[in-house]
Amino acid sequence: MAETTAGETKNSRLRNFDFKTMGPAIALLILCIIGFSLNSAFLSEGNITNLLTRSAFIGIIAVGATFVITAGGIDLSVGSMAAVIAGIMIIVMNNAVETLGTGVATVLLGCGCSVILGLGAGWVNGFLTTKGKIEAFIVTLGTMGIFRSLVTYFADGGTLSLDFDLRGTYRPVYYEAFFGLPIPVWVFIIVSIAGWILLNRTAFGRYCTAIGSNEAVARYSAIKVDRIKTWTYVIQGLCVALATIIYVPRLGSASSSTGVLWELEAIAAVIIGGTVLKGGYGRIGGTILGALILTTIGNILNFTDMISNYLNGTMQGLIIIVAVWLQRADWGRKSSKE
Amino acid sequence: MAETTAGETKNSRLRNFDFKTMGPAIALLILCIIGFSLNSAFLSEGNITNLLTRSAFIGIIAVGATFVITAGGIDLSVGSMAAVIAGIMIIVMNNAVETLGTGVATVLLGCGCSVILGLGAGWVNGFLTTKGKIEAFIVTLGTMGIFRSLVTYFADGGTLSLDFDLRGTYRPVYYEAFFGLPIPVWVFIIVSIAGWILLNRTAFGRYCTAIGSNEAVARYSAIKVDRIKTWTYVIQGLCVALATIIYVPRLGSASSSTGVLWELEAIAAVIIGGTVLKGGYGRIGGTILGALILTTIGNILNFTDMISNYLNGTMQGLIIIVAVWLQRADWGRKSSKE
Amino acid sequence: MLDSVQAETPVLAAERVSKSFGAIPVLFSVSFDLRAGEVHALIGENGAGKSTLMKVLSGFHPATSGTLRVDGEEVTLPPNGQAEDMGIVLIHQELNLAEQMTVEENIFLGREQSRNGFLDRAAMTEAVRKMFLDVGLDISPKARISSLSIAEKQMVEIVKAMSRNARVLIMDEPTAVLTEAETTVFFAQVEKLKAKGTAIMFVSHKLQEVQAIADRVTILRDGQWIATKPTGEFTLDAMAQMMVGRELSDLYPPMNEADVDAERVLEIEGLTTQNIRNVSFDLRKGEVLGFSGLIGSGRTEVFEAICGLKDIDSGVIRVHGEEVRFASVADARDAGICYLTKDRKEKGLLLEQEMRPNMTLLALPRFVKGFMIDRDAEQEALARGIRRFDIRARDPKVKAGDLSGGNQQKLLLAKIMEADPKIVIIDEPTRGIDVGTKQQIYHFIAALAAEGMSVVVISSEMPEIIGVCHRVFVMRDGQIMGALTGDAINETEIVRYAAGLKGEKHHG
Amino acid sequence: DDKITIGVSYPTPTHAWAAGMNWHAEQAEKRLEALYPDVDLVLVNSPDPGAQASAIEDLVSVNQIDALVVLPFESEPLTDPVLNVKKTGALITVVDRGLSQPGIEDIYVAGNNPELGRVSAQYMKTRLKEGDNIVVLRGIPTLIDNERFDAFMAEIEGSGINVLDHKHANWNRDDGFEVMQDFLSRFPDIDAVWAQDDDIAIGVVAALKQAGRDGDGMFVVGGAGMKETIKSIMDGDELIPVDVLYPPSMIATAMDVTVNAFKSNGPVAGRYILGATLITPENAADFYFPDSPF
Ligand SMILES: Nc1ncnc2c1ncn2[C@@H]1O[C@H](COP(=O)(O)OP(=O)(O)OP(=O)(O)O)[C@@H](O)[C@H]1O
Ligand SMILES: Nc1ncnc2c1ncn2[C@@H]1O[C@H](COP(=O)(O)OP(=O)(O)OP(=O)(O)O)[C@@H](O)[C@H]1O
Ligand SMILES: [Mg+2]
Ligand SMILES: [Mg+2]
Repeated sequence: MAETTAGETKNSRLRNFDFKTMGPAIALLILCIIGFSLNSAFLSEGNITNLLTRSAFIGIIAVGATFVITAGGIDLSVGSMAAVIAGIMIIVMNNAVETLGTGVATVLLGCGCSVILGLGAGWVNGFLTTKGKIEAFIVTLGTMGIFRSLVTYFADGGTLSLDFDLRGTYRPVYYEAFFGLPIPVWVFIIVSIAGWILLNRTAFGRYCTAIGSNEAVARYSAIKVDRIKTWTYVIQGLCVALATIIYVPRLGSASSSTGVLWELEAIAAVIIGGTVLKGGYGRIGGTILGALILTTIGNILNFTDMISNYLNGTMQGLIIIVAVWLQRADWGRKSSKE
Repeated sequence: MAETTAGETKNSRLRNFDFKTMGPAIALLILCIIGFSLNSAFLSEGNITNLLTRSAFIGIIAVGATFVITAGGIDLSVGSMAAVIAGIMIIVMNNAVETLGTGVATVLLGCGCSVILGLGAGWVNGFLTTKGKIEAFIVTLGTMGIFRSLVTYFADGGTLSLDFDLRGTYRPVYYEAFFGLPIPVWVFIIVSIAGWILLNRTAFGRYCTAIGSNEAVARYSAIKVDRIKTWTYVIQGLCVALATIIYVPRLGSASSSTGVLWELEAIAAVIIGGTVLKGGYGRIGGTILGALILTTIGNILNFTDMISNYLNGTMQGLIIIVAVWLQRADWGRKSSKE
Repeated sequence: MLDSVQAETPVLAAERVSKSFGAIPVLFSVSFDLRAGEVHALIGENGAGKSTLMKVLSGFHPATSGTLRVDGEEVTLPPNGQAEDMGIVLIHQELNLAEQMTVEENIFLGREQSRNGFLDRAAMTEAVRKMFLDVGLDISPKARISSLSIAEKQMVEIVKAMSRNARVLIMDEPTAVLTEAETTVFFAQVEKLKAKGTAIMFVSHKLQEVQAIADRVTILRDGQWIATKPTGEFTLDAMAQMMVGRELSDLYPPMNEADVDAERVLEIEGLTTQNIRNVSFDLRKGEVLGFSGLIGSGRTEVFEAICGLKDIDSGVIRVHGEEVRFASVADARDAGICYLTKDRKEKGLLLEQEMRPNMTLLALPRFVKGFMIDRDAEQEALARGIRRFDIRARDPKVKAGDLSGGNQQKLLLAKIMEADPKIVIIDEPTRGIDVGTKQQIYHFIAALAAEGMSVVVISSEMPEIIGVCHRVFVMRDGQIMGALTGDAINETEIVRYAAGLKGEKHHG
Repeated sequence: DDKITIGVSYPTPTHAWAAGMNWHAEQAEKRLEALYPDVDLVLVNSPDPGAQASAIEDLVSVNQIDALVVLPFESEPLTDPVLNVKKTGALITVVDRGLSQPGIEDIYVAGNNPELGRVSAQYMKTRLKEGDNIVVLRGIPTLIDNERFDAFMAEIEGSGINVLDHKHANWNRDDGFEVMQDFLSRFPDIDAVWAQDDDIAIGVVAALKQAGRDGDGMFVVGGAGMKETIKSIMDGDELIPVDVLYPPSMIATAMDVTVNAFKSNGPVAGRYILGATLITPENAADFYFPDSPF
């Protein structure tokens, strides 16, 4: 899947590279121009805020996915993981209302619970992949099914709703702004920065890249491959937990339809951002742009009734393909020979 | 994801290898024993026939997916492709009833139409991947959305149904048996044999393996990499078309929920069968067993009400993971160092 | 014979060919010609542009300027090995086989034999078996490439190239990973091809080989053509001197006597793994210890086991007298033991990354300041490594995979030394390294030992073992056959042990 | 043996209404099996039409059912599989979505989808005047959604009320929230929202509150009869003043009728169509089941 990087000359790669880095940004810009030309309300403060806040979920999850994919893995379970974490979090908080009341303590308990579950679920994925020697695709396809069915089970097929009074306490985490930006956006920004530093400026990030490039080389270079790979899944789990913490106060509920297809969206955001699906090259900045691009596409489609509702998926698909094509194609030079 | 095959010594690989080949067969056997112990009707002729017939859809699609994956690609669009082909096929046949009547001619027209659409859709996926230089994941995620929304559009959000009289003509293709086996099973068998020969006994199969194994090596061996890769998607499209041809008479309709998640099932069948997700090693025989395993899991879960319906997904996930773990784990030798 | 050849037009010729990668020139107006029935050797320092010239001559790289002629006619060669159809075959310097596929599949890749549209596997397997018989190679055609040793892989490459019945056979360092015995077999094949009129172009850093097999020699230096002459007109020294551009003193450094009473830094007793049995030896401070033996004799496995890369069935490892068992390379590194792999492409370097991350990967914890990687320190390390090992990259941001083969090897050495090991195990230290640099590396090894470091050299090059080691162990079939010291270290003795003519299981 | 085996097949619950249905089915199973020891009810649910067809095949080949109660995922694809069951001589009860071929089912129990749309539109007309604006949030693109939507639009037609736009919110709270957010950014003047479904309505209300546009007599009409919604109607909520019933208990009704077909002497075959009642503060108490999950 990384065919574009193979067998090219250095020069073209350098030139491409700039385009690759700028590509997602340009694609996002074009989308914004389209959105604005459809309806000037697209650039209204309210809509921009909505857009950013919505991107936060997928974006935070995608930051975690960047690590997993860079290290050569894949995690299909994130959407279901978010759903089950949200579900358990709600159950725990509802039960804690009796003892802890409807104050901040209960919410903190819920958040703590979410983080622990995220770390645990990530660890399970990592453990099965590395020590169980099972392909990441299979492991996470399996846990995807497991998590999804667990939340259905807990919710009895329906919806788990947060205690009404508790919702009042927790609500601000989604709805309040802080220095003009909603809290989810702040979380997104912090996670992005932390992710960027971790991937680009620490030994851990270097190790992820090395493992994704060539596992044997990594092993011979004193990298504890299994441990690092497990960590990438744990980080992914943590990101899912954080995303869930800001998701739950939004509607105060979780059901078996929570987070459906988030895994594909997250992976798509990562790949649109320029990270290579086979591992060895990751870009957090690109991932963030990728998440924004995906959210913007959905937003734009809600802003126009020119297109039949039924064709939303067609537009989405076309835009994703074109957005990636814009950055992958060799502009300004003859295409390299097959 | 292929970490188990990397960096092992010759000896251990050979030992593993046999287990890998036998693994899926053993997993299937164990499942059958479980099924039989739950309910002896599991091994009744009727049930076995149902099972085989059901496996045919996913199995045929998975044979195509084996080529795509072996050559280092991935196709997420197959489920949606099946839906849209089924939809268009039904529209074409319904319209042809006026001119061609409700006889075999119309059905053949529909089948021809299906094959052409399958080849065309596969070619589009292949073309965008190779000439467009866009990651297969993105291309097929995009076409997945496009195909899915097209069928919704054609069906106007509802269901496209085959002309009632025509259904009578077409019905036997799914329901009739031929030498004791239902026709879909025969198609499955033929596709499997053809796929096996193509992968293991022709130059084309070798080229797929070589490309998945190392694209640069393949290119340096004067293999027309782009062309072969495109062909794998075309084969995948053809397989989807064949699966659709035997699917339509079963339910006589297509809607936006046709074929949902078939892509994951097909890929899972391929991986369970021992094909390496990163390419370079493909096994048609394993794929077929993988498809049977997946269908059997669903069948067994319909056989017992010991487990809450909501937990079906949990059982499915667990069984898939355990089935693969059984074949991947290093039996009878100490695990090689991380 | 030479005279008759000279009259013909060359089968393949390059005239004033230049090549740049982007803005970086690599070849400057080089001319080269190759005639039927001759072996034309190309020699030059690492990074001189030999591989690049060969790729230009076989169509893998388009030339930036200049003309190529086939049989005197100007041509543009097709890309990606399609020049094979014109009878021009290249063996790449870097192994170019599909790892998961079998030997037979690789040899016939791209030109499978079919009958009625189906592969004629029996015929192909049989053909491979026959080719292997010809070259005395004992590999099953059904073996997967990933299960072969590097030398075996190289032999497969050679057989693959020869099987193509080429008019022009271009071989980039085919002998770098071969032992002398295999080289002899290989040269016999070359002679046969030559007699059939094949034109052969060949790169080697082993100048004796060049002298033995080549009819003419062309020397490149820094991408410039220096000279083309019949081999007879060169002495070994002259070749080396013209390559390097300076006088070369002794290849091997003077050996200072080992201190027999020095501390034993590493003691191995009864080490047994899957492929090795009951290996015992010790290593003293300041000693250079050689490990010799035939390919696949298990030398690599001994040290991979010690460093935690292979499972150990039984045995005792003592470092500085303390019993240890390293669970991972990181543990070994922290205890001051580093192993430099011979497989730089699969296990040594991240080919898609630049030099800097490669350089510091093994010793990365040393470059962490606070929480983050200290990029300035990394840059210094890179500068240090480039200086110390004379790594020549015209562009410091080049990907490791685009470095010349010898420079990759040097980068790998630099990477290992960054970890500052007390005991360093170097597997095939000079694989693909030019004579000038070889000399530097030997002196470097001697200097390390003199500073009190202990060095293990695993090598299939006998002169190297003899030239730099204080003591030599010879392995065969997973066991140590004998130990040699002082004057006993000579080719005859080593060969006798390696071939199993002498020695029994040696303990300690 | 003379045990009466009845298979009950319906889609896997993925939203609250279906969960309510599942709950009612399970309650009915317990109740009926306790009441009649010789009756065995086998409940299976399936995630898609193909799987449901498979599950029905399995009910025949494995459980050898005497009767089938089926809530088809979709009408068309399940017509043939159910017809096959019919051929084994089993009694067929179809719930909610009719099969595409008449005469297969012996008993038909259903809600009324067009009626739901129509009743909703009629209520809109009582509250709004000419020139007022509404937006519509639809369900998952399916026949049900089309029936409801088409009937709604037909009823609104000519009233002078503007339907600004309609988007699919997939009977899902999250989608309801996001689509409504975008409607609010896009249209400065919205007087009412038809959300069609109580889950969507919850998302819509959250979006309205976030944007601070929940005042000025703006209101939302959902549908189905979720207990929380009914409760708030009882409490006189201004934002969701009414609801339109689409009872998830219809499956239990169908099971009752089917068992009765074996147990009672009188004929029970026929069609049982449940109305789409408008729930208002006046009658809300009649539809409030606090123990149901829905
Ligand atoms: N694809 C490439 N992109 C950029 N630079 C390259 C590329 N290939 C080779 N080079 C550079 O060209 C120069 C010559 O390399 P080449 O491989 O021809 O040397 P060589 O003579 O074969 O050396 P060695 O003996 O070490 O194999 C080196 O500086 C190398 O880094
Ligand atoms: N008898 C054998 N059966 C299976 N694998 C073997 C056998 N002997 C060696 N090997 C494997 O082949 C590889 C080559 O062996 P090893 O590298 O230890 O030998 P070496 O003496 O270093 O030879 P080389 O000159 O090829 O480096 C190792 O990975 C080893 O595990
Ligand atoms: Mg070279
Ligand atoms: Mg029961």
